[in-house]
Amino acid sequence: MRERSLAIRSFTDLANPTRFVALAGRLLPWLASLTVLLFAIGLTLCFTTAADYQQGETVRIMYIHVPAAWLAMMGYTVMAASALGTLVWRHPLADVAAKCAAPIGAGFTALALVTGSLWGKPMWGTWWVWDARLTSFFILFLMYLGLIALNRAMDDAGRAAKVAAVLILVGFVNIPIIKFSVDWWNTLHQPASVLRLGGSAIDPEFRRPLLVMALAFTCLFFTLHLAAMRTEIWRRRIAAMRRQAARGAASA
Amino acid sequence: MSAHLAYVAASYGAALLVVAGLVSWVVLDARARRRELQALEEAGIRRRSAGGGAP
Amino acid sequence: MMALYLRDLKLATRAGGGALTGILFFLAVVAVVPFGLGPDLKLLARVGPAMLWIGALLASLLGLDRLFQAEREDGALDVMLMQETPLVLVVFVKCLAHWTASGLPLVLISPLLGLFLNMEPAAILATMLTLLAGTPAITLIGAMGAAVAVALPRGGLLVSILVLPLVVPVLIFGVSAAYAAVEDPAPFLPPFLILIAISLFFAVIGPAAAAVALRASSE
Amino acid sequence: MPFRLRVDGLGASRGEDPIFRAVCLVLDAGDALLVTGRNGTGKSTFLRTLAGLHPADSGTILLEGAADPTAPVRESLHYLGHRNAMKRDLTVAENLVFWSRFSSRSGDTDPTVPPEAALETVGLGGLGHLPFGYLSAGQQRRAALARLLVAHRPVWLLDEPTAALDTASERMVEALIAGHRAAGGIVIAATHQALDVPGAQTLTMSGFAVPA
Repeated sequence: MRERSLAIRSFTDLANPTRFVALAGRLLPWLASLTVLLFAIGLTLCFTTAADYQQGETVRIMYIHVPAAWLAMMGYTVMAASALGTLVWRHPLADVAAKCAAPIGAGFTALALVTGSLWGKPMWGTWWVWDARLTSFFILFLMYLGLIALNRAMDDAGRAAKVAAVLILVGFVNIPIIKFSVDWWNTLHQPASVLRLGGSAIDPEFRRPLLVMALAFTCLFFTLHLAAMRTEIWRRRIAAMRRQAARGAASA
Repeated sequence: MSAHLAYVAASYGAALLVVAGLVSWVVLDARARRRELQALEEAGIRRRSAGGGAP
Repeated sequence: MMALYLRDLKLATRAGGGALTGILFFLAVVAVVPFGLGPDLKLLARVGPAMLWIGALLASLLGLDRLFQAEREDGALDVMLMQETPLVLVVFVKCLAHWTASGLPLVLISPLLGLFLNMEPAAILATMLTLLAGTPAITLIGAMGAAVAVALPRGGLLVSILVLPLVVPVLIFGVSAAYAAVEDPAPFLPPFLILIAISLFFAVIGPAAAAVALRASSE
Repeated sequence: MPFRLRVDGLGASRGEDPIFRAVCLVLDAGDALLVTGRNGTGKSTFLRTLAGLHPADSGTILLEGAADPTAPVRESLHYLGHRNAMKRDLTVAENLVFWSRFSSRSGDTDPTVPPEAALETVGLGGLGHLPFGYLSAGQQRRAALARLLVAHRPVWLLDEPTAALDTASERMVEALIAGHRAAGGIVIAATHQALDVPGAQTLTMSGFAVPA
């Protein structure tokens, strides 16, 4: 994902963890400031636009809920791309990227679920319905958590990465199947009714803050991801140095 | 409407909580790792690729 | 003893520990129920307390088999058997640490799952309370099973089979107390007090039995 | 307060098979005993029986002159088995601090070594911050030996203490044993390697019924 957003020259730089750490160090302050700026603009827009005549103030929840949901799906896409990078091109940073995207993606998925249920309570009168979209999202959340648990359970980072990559890709392939089956399950039990909400056209009045917020959240995602990747590289370096310390003491 | 405002406030609160949680996790983790790295380097342990002199 | 408690807590929460797995298992089990039953909110609300209880029961049995087996495999159990500290106390503290790491989180996330199952606030609160009172009993009973199966090479599943019949009373009183809070005629307090009594009873019996079993199984 | 470990007519069996019978021993403070013999002759079982981890068929084990005569003998023993009793996920220092706290006895007045110093003694100085799982097999064994130092026990039972150790570390084990004996302790070690323990009694296990 990120590779494309940077200059071609830096692709080789990216493959080298040391250069990546340096690059991340230079890039992070800019990304962080951009994120803060976008959030400032976005939040101002969120609260200055008019309330919807039908949904009232609750429409403002959408400005968080929808970007969070997009980011949750993008996070998994980033992980899937990284998993492909691990398995196919054996890119040394791909498994770092995959591992670090999981907690961030899980965070955004949780946010989407929470805001969704906070939106649903005044709109539908209940915190949670087993609607197809919500249910699929809940399954996505479980998949994220499972991956985090898998990453934590393995002490050998390299081996964990390959196994996790397989699981990520199987999950990715499985997403349409899950979506389809959940849709089928849902319509089997209850006709699509009240649960369809704001599906089609969004008033341009609401589109502007939504887009800015989506951009802000995307920047936030990449800032966090980059920082987490840098930390992960440090973590691996520490592990390598500790092993070396143990070996060094043995030869001494 | 005020009841609905509470839901809006709760959503933004939740967003703040999640974002703050993620940011503090990333920052604290980075700080802890950096400190460990410094401690190891002060103890005179060098990485093979960086040191070159190590056996 | 604090040292043992903190060590076990550290082991459970550090990389590879079982605490997170238990919570995820709980989440997954409860999340799968609506797929079996259908998304009928009324039906889900009715079976909610029972589902939460069964999910919590299975999730707390999940990591129990490692409670003593891990100690035995690396030889720490031998050293523990030789101390001045009574073995009963060691077992009790290990159970306490195990419950703190994997039982308490289940109790804490149960309200969230209650929302998924469309349960009423009163039912959610009652289920959480009964889980708080009942999950220690599951851990303490499970410790007996874990101690009995400690010497077996594949004890994992056996522990669950040994323990499940013994925890039936906990399940009965836990679920009935949770339902009593919602359905009017039945009183909440009697089954809840019995549940607490069971927990306290096994706080005494469980560690003692586990200690005997551990002594016997050391070759 | 001189004490003495007295073993009278000790016998044990595994299942139906007797492993050893009527072993009699007297070890005074500062004494050492080397248990030797081929594989499978019951060296480990003998040590485990002494440690109270294996049931004895017959005989008595007494520690005369112990601080609390009513306490079981096993509470005055350190047992180092084949396995190191350390958690891979904890650091070496965390492991040792735990055992030092866990093994400390009420009213203990005997000197104990702080974990850092104990690691220094076994040649692992400065490695306390590493997770135990990062260490090599020999280093792990040395860390396990450090456990003997962080809590005081008058009698050490060592089952193959030099397993996985190199020659230099074997010398270190010999020094540890000598130090413990000089401080008035008793050491019983099962080994098939030639350990240099001056003035040690020996017990050769031959598979069945060994006179001391």
